[in-house]
Amino acid sequence: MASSSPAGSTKPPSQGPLGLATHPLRPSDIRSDSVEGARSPLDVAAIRRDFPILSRRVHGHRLVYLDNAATTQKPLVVLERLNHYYRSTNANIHRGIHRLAEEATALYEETREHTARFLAATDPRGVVFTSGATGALNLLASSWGHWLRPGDEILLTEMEHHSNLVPWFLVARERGAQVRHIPVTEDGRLDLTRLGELLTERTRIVSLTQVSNVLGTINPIRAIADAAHAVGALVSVDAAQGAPHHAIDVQALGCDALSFSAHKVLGPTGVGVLWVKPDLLERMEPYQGGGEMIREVQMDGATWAEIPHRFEAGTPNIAGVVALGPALDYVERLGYDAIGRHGEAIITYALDRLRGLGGLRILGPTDPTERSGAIAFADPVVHPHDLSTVLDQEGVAIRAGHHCAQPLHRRYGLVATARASFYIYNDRDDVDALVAAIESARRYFG
Amino acid sequence: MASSSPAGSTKPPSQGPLGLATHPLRPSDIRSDSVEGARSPLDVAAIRRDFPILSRRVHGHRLVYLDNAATTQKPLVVLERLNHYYRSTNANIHRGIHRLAEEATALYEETREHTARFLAATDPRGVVFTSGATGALNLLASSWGHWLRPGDEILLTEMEHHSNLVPWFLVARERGAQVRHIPVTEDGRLDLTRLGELLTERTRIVSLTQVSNVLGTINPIRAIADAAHAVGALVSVDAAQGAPHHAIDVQALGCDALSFSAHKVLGPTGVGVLWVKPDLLERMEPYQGGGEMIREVQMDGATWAEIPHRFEAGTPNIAGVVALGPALDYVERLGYDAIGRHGEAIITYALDRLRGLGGLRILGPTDPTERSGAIAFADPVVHPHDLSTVLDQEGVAIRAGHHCAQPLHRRYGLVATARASFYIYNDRDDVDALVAAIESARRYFG
Amino acid sequence: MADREDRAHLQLDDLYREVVLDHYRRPRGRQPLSHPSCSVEGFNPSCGDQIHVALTIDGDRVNELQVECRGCSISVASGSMMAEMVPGHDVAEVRRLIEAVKGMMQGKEPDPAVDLADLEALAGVRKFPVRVKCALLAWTTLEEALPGISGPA
Amino acid sequence: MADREDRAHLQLDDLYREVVLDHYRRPRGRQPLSHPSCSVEGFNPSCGDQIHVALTIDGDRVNELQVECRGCSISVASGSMMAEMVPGHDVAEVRRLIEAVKGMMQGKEPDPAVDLADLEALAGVRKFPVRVKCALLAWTTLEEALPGISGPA
Ligand SMILES: Cc1ncc(COP(=O)(O)O)c(C=O)c1O
Ligand SMILES: Cc1ncc(COP(=O)(O)O)c(C=O)c1O
Ligand code: FES
Ligand code: FES
Repeated sequence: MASSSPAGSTKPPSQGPLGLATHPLRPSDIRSDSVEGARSPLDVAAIRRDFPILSRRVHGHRLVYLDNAATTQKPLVVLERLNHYYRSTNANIHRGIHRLAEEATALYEETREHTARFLAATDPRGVVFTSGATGALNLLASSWGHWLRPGDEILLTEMEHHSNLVPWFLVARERGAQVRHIPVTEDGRLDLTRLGELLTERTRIVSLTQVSNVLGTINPIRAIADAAHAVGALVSVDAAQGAPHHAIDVQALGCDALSFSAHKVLGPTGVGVLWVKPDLLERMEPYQGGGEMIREVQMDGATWAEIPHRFEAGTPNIAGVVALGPALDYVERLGYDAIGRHGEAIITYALDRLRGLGGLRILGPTDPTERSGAIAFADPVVHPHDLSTVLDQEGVAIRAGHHCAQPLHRRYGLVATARASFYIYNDRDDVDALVAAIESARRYFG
Repeated sequence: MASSSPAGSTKPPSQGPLGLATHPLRPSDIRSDSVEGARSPLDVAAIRRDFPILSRRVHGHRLVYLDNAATTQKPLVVLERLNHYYRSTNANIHRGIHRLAEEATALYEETREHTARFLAATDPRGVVFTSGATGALNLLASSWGHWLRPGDEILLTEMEHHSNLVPWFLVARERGAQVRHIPVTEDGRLDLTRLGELLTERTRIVSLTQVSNVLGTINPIRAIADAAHAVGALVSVDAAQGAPHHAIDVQALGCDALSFSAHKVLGPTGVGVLWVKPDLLERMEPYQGGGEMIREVQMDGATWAEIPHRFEAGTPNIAGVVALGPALDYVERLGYDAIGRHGEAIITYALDRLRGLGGLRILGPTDPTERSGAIAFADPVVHPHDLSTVLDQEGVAIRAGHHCAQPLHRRYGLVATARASFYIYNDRDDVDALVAAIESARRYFG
Repeated sequence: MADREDRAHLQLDDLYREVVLDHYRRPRGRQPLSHPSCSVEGFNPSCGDQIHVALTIDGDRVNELQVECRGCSISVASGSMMAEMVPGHDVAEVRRLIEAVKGMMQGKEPDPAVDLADLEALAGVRKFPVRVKCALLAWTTLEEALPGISGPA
Repeated sequence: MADREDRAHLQLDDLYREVVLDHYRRPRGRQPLSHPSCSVEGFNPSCGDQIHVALTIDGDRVNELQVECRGCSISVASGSMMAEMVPGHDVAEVRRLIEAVKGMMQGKEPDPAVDLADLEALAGVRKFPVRVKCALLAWTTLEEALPGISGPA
């Protein structure tokens, strides 16, 4: 808790044996006036009370959780829904004609409708529940892959997460298609000057991230989707990092498919969402075979069920899907407007303070309004993994590594970065704790 | 609650307006001496107290949950682990160097070791966590499918669940392979007299269920696996229905791969286990691409991580996997010996009482020691769906339909059956309630 | 769910009205037609049940109807009522009736111009959503068998 | 987890002993060899870091060793210690040393015949399981570079 340490101070108020700040949690640290105060569009103190894990202590410190791009914490309402579901409703869905199964089916299908509304999709039949964003992207790549011929091209970007790269590599290899990439500029934006030459009549699929999990860059999806459609390509948006921070409107984005993970939007692990335009989904080959996705099974073949069930083979993560409902409720209740302004304020403040440290290489756009969620950086002396180990000792949880974006790191001549990523329960105190801990680490290794 | 109605009584003690028994729950119904009493190898009354949902009321009746082959209920320890995980540990695994991520990784990997012990497997690297048994079987079919050539054969059985049929149909179609089936006999056993002619040097894969989800039949896996290995085929066991009832020892079964679903063994939804012999898994092509399953990603290709991570792309269902631990603990604490004897006692009693009704067509082996878990039956007058609707009104939850085994139903000239399936918290009272409710339904439709 | 706990209690008589059970026990319209103009097989994918519908058309009118349903009491009763009601009506009227049955299952306001007769007894099926497909099986199959599918339906 | 809460508190000095930091700040053995007998690239897949190890062998003995590590402080320090300790020893001794380092990371009883010298300072890495691979990166890479891989290693 370095919140009482004035910005720029070179010595933290107290030091442990290693020169690391080791302040006990003081009650004032969780007073709402110390956390962004009246200027925040979110009542962060109230929000924090909804997240039991945030009162946990780590190595004797308050937990400063800045690993939200990896997974977000869960509000009580989500835990309560999970618990209540298993205590009162748990049953397998769809084919049951008993009370529990009817209730479970209703809850599951209500969440599908809720998710459709959340995406501003008009038809819930376009919503397929998967095991995660990775599962969604693999389903999509495999199914769209059936339409690829040798020489066809798939256009990705240099800033994609491995989950939006490797599935396409696998189908490209299988179908003899080529993978191409929109490069990124030095300041972490897509180099759209190259779009004209990259998008050709060979381009069948364009798949790109809405928000980079490393750079934080918010991509201009609509413009790219329009250009892709102009050459007849299908457009998939990886909204794993977008959904937590931005209201999603699949019509406005102009995409054909969109994926995200529940666990990055306050929901449980093991649930993903794949939205596909229903008339397109209707024409897609099934991905996995099994229970519930068939119409009729013969001894050596089968016909497929209607969408979206055709794409949900076997028993889905019923409890997880049901608990996605209150997670979406929670963000909708706060409102994406307030979430966005809070996010921008904290990114602005964090960029400022990190720049103030001097010497850090900070990736991504310099303008905070062009980015959201994550800030990745590299210190010339302290290796990201050492940094994160030292930060952890002060209760500050960040992530170090390539963040499943090796090609992007290679682009910048880096193997790894440290990444701090923020969400609705983070505030300036958290940023101050981060900065103070980096200062300690620098003194330690310098 | 028809437990006070003597077996064979033609008139239930009280009737609702439709002639259906509508007894309120009396406290005596949950006294342990009324539930199997001293003769049961399990203390069912104590077990029932561990399952909060069992005290739920349905349509004014005690819940008599007999849909365990679809999904089992969850003991408190599982719900508590889920809750505690999210309240104190929740983080993404493997690449984090902060405290929460280390703890989450340790819990996740401890569950992998636990699962390996549960299967009597020597090496935890053979355990892959998936989204469910269906996900496991699709992974396996897709990956083994890479080794198939036109003309190769996959041998299944006529009693398989769609999840162990359709994935093989999909790869067979793609690779030009043939699917063949071991037929079932009139009394619901595999017709092994046909094995010699079905297993040839063209047979590359044999995949079959340990226990049928409709017939309850326990298959002689070891003998079939030995015969399959003798012609050089790989052997996959679908233990979705086996794992809840029988101790699994992958060495003793002699299989190369084995799958099951957590949610059918007291665990959460959204988690499956695929075990594969590590040296075989090592040689298998990855299934899904994404985070964590790679070693290095280039701009147009990738190399794969070590097993088992190569097969766990993206963020897995971390909380779900962690909560599988206490579910396995729970069954191990009861012991498969006691679970097996309890199961056999209840199947024996249920077969007896259902036969006593007269006129029901009961599928599967007549000898209760040859079967476990489920009893499927058809009434000549009352359609299974009507039966299950009527039973539901008395709080008795069974399932009606083809139970994702259409080829098997077709084999018996049926479209659908009613299925009651039992687990550790069921007792004779539950069977009595089932039988009394069937009697009501017959009077009603007769 | 607690609020839902008793909602459906004793709704069974809404589902299985006496007239429904009567049609189930003695389904009408089973006798095969000697010269059907058209015959169609229907399939309820949610349970696997099947129905066979055949009819003779004379000009614009449905003269004879055969219905053979292998399904639950609701599907059998609904098909039996259909066999009783449809013959003698012209195709446009039958279409209106089909729409009225669908509307009833969706809880829509009834069309005052359509007499549902025994079909009223199926209104309670609405409260059992998984059974709605059962009640509609015969009717959606008939719809496919009618000529001039390009009409307003 | 509550019982774990404070277990690792202040373990940092176990990880980053002064001697480790010293090797990190001034890594030994970076100078390239003019005529290496063998050189190998190592890779830590869990972080992407890389190491280059080159050596000259004279008969049965490792004469010179070059280590260039692009990695965290643990991997750099471990490689630097290796560069300091290995030259002048014969291959069998080096193999024993590699086994001793691996054993230390697995918490095995130390082999009394092997002098770990500065390497003792890496013992604390054991308590940080994700960093064990860092400490071993140089050693597993060296192992690949040694001749006669078919030995008891
Ligand atoms: C941009 C992006 N895409 C996809 C994913 C994959 O999500 P998951 O691991 O939940 O499947 C992530 C998560 O790290 C991500 O950041
Ligand atoms: C024999 C058998 N195999 C596979 C499955 C598929 O399991 P899941 O739906 O959990 O993927 C089931 C579940 O119904 C089953 O009974
Ligand atoms: S259950 Fe099949 S038609 Fe009603
Ligand atoms: S973090 Fe890469 S070698 Fe230590």
